Amino acid sequence: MGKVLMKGNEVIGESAIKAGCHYFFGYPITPQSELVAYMAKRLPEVGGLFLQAESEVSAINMVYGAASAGVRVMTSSSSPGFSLKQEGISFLAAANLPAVIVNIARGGPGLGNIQPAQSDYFQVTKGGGHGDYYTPVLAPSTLQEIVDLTQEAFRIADQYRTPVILLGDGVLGQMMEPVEFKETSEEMHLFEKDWATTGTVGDGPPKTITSLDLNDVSLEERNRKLQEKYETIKDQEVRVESYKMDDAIYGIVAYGTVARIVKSAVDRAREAGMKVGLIRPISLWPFPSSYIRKLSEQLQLNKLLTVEMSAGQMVEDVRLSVEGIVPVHFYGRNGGVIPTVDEIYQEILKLKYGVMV
Amino acid sequence: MGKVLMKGNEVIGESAIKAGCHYFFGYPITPQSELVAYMAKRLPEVGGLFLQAESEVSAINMVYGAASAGVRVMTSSSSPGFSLKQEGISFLAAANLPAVIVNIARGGPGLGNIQPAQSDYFQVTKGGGHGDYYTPVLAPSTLQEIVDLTQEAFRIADQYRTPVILLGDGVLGQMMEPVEFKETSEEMHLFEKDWATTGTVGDGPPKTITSLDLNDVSLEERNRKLQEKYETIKDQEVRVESYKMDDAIYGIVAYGTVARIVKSAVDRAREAGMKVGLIRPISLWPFPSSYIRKLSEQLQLNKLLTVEMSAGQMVEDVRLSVEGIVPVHFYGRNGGVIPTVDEIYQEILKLKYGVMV
Amino acid sequence: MRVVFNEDYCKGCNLCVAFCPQAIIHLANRLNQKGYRPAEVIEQEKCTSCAACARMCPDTVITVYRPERKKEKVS
Amino acid sequence: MRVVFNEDYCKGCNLCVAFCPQAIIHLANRLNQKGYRPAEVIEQEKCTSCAACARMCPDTVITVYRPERKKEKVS
Amino acid sequence: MKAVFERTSGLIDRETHYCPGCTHGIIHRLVGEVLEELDALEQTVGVASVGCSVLSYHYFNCDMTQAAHGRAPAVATGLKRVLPKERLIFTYQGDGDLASIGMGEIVHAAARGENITVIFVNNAIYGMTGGQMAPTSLLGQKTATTPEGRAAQTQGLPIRVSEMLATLDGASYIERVSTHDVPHVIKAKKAIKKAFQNQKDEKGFSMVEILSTCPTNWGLNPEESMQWVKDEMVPYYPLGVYKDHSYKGDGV
Amino acid sequence: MKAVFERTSGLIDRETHYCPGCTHGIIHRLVGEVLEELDALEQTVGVASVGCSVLSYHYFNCDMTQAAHGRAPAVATGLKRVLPKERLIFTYQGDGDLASIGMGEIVHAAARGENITVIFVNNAIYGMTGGQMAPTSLLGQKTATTPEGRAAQTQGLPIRVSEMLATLDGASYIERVSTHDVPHVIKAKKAIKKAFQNQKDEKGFSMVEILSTCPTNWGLNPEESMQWVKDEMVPYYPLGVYKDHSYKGDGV
Amino acid sequence: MKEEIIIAGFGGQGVMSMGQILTYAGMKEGKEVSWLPSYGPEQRGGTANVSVVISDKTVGSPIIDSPSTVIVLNNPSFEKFEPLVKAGGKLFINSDLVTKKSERIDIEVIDIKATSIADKVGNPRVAGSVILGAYIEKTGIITRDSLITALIQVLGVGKNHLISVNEAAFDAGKNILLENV
Amino acid sequence: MKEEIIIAGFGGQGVMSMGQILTYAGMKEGKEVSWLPSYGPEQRGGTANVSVVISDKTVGSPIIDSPSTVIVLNNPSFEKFEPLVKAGGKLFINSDLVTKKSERIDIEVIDIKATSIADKVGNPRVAGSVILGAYIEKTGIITRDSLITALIQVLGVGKNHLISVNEAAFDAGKNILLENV
Ligand SMILES: Cc1ncc(C[n+]2csc(CCOP(=O)(O)OP(=O)(O)O)c2C)c(N)n1
Ligand SMILES: Cc1ncc(C[n+]2csc(CCOP(=O)(O)OP(=O)(O)O)c2C)c(N)n1
Ligand code: SF4
Ligand code: SF4
Ligand code: SF4
Ligand code: SF4
Ligand code: SF4
Ligand code: SF4
Ligand SMILES: [Mg+2]
Ligand SMILES: [Mg+2]
Repeated sequence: MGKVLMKGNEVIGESAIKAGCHYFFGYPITPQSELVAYMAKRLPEVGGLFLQAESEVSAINMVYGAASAGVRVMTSSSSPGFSLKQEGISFLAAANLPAVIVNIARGGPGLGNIQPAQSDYFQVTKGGGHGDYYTPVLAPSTLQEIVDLTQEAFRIADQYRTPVILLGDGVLGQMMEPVEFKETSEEMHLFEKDWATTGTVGDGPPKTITSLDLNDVSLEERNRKLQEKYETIKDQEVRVESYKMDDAIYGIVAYGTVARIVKSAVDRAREAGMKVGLIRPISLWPFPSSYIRKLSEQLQLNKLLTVEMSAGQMVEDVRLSVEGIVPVHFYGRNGGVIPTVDEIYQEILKLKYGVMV
Repeated sequence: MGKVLMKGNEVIGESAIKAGCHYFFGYPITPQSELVAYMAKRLPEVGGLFLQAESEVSAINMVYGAASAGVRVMTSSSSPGFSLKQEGISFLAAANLPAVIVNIARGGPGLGNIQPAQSDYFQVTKGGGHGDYYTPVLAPSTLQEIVDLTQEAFRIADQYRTPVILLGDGVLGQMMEPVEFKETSEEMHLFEKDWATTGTVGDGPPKTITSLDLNDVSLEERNRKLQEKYETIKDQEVRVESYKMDDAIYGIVAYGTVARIVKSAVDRAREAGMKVGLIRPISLWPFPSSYIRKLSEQLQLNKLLTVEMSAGQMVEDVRLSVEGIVPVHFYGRNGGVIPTVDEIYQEILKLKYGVMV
Repeated sequence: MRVVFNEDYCKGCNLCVAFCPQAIIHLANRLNQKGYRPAEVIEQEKCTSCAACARMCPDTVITVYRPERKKEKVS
Repeated sequence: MRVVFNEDYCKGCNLCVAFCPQAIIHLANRLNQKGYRPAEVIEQEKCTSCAACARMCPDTVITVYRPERKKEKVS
Repeated sequence: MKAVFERTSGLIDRETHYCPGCTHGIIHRLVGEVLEELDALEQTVGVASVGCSVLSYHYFNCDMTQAAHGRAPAVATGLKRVLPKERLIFTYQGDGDLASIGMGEIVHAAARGENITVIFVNNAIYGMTGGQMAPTSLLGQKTATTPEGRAAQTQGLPIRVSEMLATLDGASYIERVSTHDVPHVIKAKKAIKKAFQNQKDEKGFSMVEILSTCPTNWGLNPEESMQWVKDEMVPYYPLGVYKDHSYKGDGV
Repeated sequence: MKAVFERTSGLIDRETHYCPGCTHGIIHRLVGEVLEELDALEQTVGVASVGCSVLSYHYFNCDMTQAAHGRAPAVATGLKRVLPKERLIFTYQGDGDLASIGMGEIVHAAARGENITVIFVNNAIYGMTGGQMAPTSLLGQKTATTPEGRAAQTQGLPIRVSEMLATLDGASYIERVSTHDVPHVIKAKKAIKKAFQNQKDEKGFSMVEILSTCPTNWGLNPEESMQWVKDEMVPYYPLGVYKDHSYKGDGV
Repeated sequence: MKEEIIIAGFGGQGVMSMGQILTYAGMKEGKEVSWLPSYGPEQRGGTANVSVVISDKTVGSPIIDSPSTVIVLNNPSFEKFEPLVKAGGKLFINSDLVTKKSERIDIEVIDIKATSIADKVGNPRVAGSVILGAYIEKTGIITRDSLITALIQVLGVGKNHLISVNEAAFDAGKNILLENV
Repeated sequence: MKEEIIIAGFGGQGVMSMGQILTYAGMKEGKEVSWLPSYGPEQRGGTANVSVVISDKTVGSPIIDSPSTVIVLNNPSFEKFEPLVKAGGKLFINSDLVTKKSERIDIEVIDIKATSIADKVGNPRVAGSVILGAYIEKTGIITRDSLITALIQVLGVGKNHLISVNEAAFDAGKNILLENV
């Protein structure tokens, strides 16, 4: 397959279809509407189904139903709409149902605006809904990476029976870049879904999918299993890219769109002779904590700088990773403002010349 | 006023009324239903209004409307219902509207059960909704403290124009204990609400309450102001109790119901000659980070143990506070199981005799 | 026996009692394992097998039988 | 002038043009500050002050006047 | 002796957690019997809602999924749209679940003509949470949240869900029945059967609203409760067929 | 010369962000005029919803609160229940906002007989987000999410909101009007006036559904759009009064 | 002085009110008290229990791990709570309803045919009060007067016709204990 | 080689498609490219701009701080983007629509009466293509062939009757530049 030029939102859609996801339930919201429109057009062509739900709440619960039936299914939204899905996501997690949920985040809080932002980090990584659960969160930084990570999102969802979040922002959703798709994935058939409620026809006693457990002891047992699963995911599914970190004295931590900008800033700083590199978490949960800690324990690493389009969210995970071994600085922009290469370059200079941020 | 014996949920209601809150919009859910029932009975008696909303989503938006009109107003729910309020809370925070929201948390995730839990910590302290916002969170541990903190919640809400969360659990909500109410508060009249949309009658040009700002630069400016406000709150509104920490070698961090149990365990350990104490965060956000850090920097403090009815949530804030200065251990129960005095005592022994948790 | 009660499921709600056209169902004076006074019929022969009781029982306690008619056997 | 256009608000949507019973409104050939061709009436005298245009204008561009009737002045 | 009335295989042989005399039990039985009679148990996936019937997955002898409060129609939609069309999907919902928090979901499922069967148990109260007002609570009815009785001025008027949904073109079959005596129980079963048959025939959205009791929260004994349904509920919620027409024709 | 038609003081003197020819502008004007004529601007608090009219707080010359998507009736309820009863509260909502995500809120506001005025702008599409299907989109209508046209089999049938809400006892006044030509615009204004007068008279929930255009997303010019309203929308959404009766009597 | 009491039985047996009466009575006497209910999934029927703490010092945990006293009104409650009574503690049993027997020798077991006794004083439903009467007689934790005041409070105006029969039940409970001694 | 281009104007002036054509053309030539739109709050009308990067190396940030080329089609866009052009960069102006003049001396300003020219070749709406023609002539960043291929792709089957007039516009743009030189 050759390269094609597509919008990020559309790339998500096509990748999902290629991953065997033929069902999509969604509700329009900027800046992810192109994904909904794409699915509306493409899914019938592949014999799948697109359904516009009456709300985000409904959409996530339709996903719950479809996931109960054992199919690969997706929904997507943007920040305020994502908040409305929190109850449903907690239910999916509790009921061990696989699904992929896209959040193309925008400026908040409240209605905010439709510019790109990364201020939903807490909401997606700490389990914005109630109860002890996590969802794996994948944060691509290029459209080509969307292709890979969308497929991975479905694999992780099925393998661990968990909802998985694909986190982007308005830039990634609406930009175009050449991408190359893989052949349709066959791997989905590896996951047998004998737990699905598809009717008992010829396969034994009735099955039940529920997250209710009125007994505290058995609910604790359920939670223990959930936590065990999360430990396995933490063990197996960490993804991180590191760029020019080998001899770095300063490390910048950034993900998604911001990581691209940081890369340019790192290049510029390298040209100016500064030993600086980029650590790009790709899985935001599980967070690459031990990776970052290991780097920080290396003698030459001196300072970390976290750059986000937020008031400072991922930086907490960075601090938790290094526990004071190296100082962690923060630079953030907000409300849809995208940090420029130059701003970040200035921040790198500050790291070097000791101006505290 | 003498002491009366009441259920925790009812104490919240009566305290709110005494704090001048005459409006309540809610939706029933166990284990907070007594609060809703109490308000339904009492508010008409004081000339106020109780309205049962059609859902939690509706309830929080009715609160948004009432808060827009400048009155003291409250809603309450429990975990799954609280998740549904996240969009609305983000809107309240973004629009700078004061309101008090009660979460009497229960076992999760999903439908879970109706036993007490503390697994909504992330959801309430990290801004479970979208965008960069925080809500002050107060976590009482006795019914008498509910009286004080409910009043404080309204004060903080009005003073900073922010939604405030009162976090409890099924034990606090449903237990009875003697409480003494203060006289009706007059302090609410200190807060002039000239921003309220009450009709312009005789007071100038139209006012607008909104959280929308399509321009990135001005939305960033809004966010900057919000963050500034949060800094002031962090500065002014930290609350923490410390119990037998003066000479403690081991510190246990716990809040709410669990803190009571820990107190008994601390007493038992003290009787056995162990130098152990309790640090009880009362404001979960702002978290008493510098307080805990200061204690940790004292030479004699050796280890911290966080005990929660969760798989480990507040423990992250404890770790962020001490940044590796002292090791932070964790003990948690889950799904509505309440840790016993004996269990915690055993954990204290482990701290002392070096068995790692 | 025309009506048979799965006594352990009975919650003593009295609905079968109220709806039996023959008024032959009563709550027994003992308690079942759940702590309820279970329904019972002493005068089974008065039962018409109308199944009103079974239809109104919320707990599927009741099975109703009808004696096979002689005629049928003959034919 | 019977009809006056607040030209800067006009978006050249053509609705006034379409609904004027006298067919005297046209879009001008210049662009206003927003980049639209604004509506205008040359033959003001043909206007009946019926206000159809104003009622159909989504952008409250139009004010309509009616010459005070002689009669009234006399009375 | 021939059994003229036996426990249906549509229900799992197990005690229920319902209060003594609660008609949820009767309605469970009717659904179980219908599924058995239609030989549909293996083809059926039920959706339990949040209310006293939340545990209904313990009772129905078919695959069951438990939905969040109010969202059963959305969950059912998800199931129906991805499973083979022979599968029968039903929701079992209380009035708080369906008519309060879940109003958006039920209206839209009906408008979409979603080919599912909805068993709507209207007992004019929130049973599970301890007797709060439902959108269907009657004027004057005392509940935990209307201690002085529901008043039109404050709480508005009870919603007649069947009448409302019947205005939607997408809805195919809507009937209101009751469980307060034997003839009505028999009628209720017929309606339930039709609502499932409709789904088999792909006629679209079918709902049976069933007037039901809540002795516990009404503060009445089971017999009095039956009488209350008859005397108070039926007059405000007239029984009958509100819609019986499929825009999809007789099967598609 | 005497001005026979002037800009109303009910609107702030400011350009709007609406597309050329969009009838949101006409409806704004009507609401502004009515509030001016009722001398109610100082007494009024409006609730802006999420849709193209989200910025309507820039235009109405009265206090305004901006609600989350679909929740305007709940926000209005909050305002109405705590403010002095002379205050007039209205919501201004699109069809996506009111009839899709906000269905629960509008049904319950109506059932409660909430004494507010709802201006419901039905343009059969989601304008703001770029032309997706609304619950009111017509069969066959092509939208961003129904590229082949809305099909009953998949997307179900358009919801006639006025007819549906009229079945609720709590609703006092419901009328559907249009803006596609001068006489209809005049009628629309009358209906809006009545809906506010009703609130003054404390008659309870009043809603005016106004058929409106979206030239941009319909892919038609403004004139063609007016024609489309007349030819396509009016037949499916018949104009008229659907409810005019207050259970609260003539004022309370 | 600290009493940690668990009362357990079927829902509807008055378990919660028994706990409330004790709690009120303790409060009236200036003691620190707490009351904590626990319900099963059933709305009616099913099991329920209540934990009451009466103490001279501030009540730490209202949750009781090892009760000093347990009162059981049905078999499932016996099974659940009998093992928890702390050594030296007391177990009160309504032996009309509980058929199980305790084999523990480190606790004091008090069997009372409370329902029969209650029936005799006029109402089988006041069996709980019979046990409460015995309980205060045994432990002396609160006075009969406080118990009566608390009873009146808990019954409320609506049910004050039930005061005297409960009073009689208290005394019957007290007496049966004295007889047994 | 790296070109960072911002094209800005009113919505509806074809800004987005102009960007797409360049992006496609770059891709066809094997370059690394990115395209990023930005809209104002209005659905129709209002301002819009697009950022296009064409480069030999992987595109880092698709967001452009200091463009090497800016193309402006209305006054507000001129005001916003003229100051951003990087020193030594180029500013293309449709001087039929933009009345402002640049006073910068560190950049190259190319004024083109694109609408008039487009009108002449047959359709005033292809003004954008006139400027694109001039742009590739000026920068040589992509060939005319690639531009045409891209144009065909972007127009799609529905609008391929517009190919020739756009082609003519490209050439007119190229020529006007040659003339001016
Ligand atoms: C999101 C959410 N809100 C509230 C609840 C609490 N809740 C559980 S059941 C119920 C109402 C049940 O009433 P109904 O649907 O009428 O069923 P019934 O018990 O009467 O059969 C409520 C409010 C919940 N579980 N989840
Ligand atoms: C919770 C949430 N979901 C989705 C959106 C995105 N959104 C904004 S406006 C809109 C639809 C607007 O359509 P309508 O109400 O018909 O108004 P119109 O623009 O047609 O006037 C949507 C879905 C949002 N802002 N918030
Ligand atoms: S079958 Fe009929 S007659 Fe026999 S016991 Fe039951 S109700 Fe009575
Ligand atoms: S109706 Fe059923 S549960 Fe009720 S008493 Fe009769 S047999 Fe028992
Ligand atoms: S007032 Fe009437 S006649 Fe005059 S311009 Fe307007 S529409 Fe035409
Ligand atoms: S209707 Fe109004 S906006 Fe449209 S062209 Fe006429 S004056 Fe201009
Ligand atoms: S609470 Fe009411 S509805 Fe629920 S089981 Fe009991 S009687 Fe039935
Ligand atoms: S998008 Fe449609 S509804 Fe929105 S302003 Fe434009 S024409 Fe009006
Ligand atoms: Mg109910
Ligand atoms: Mg619309």
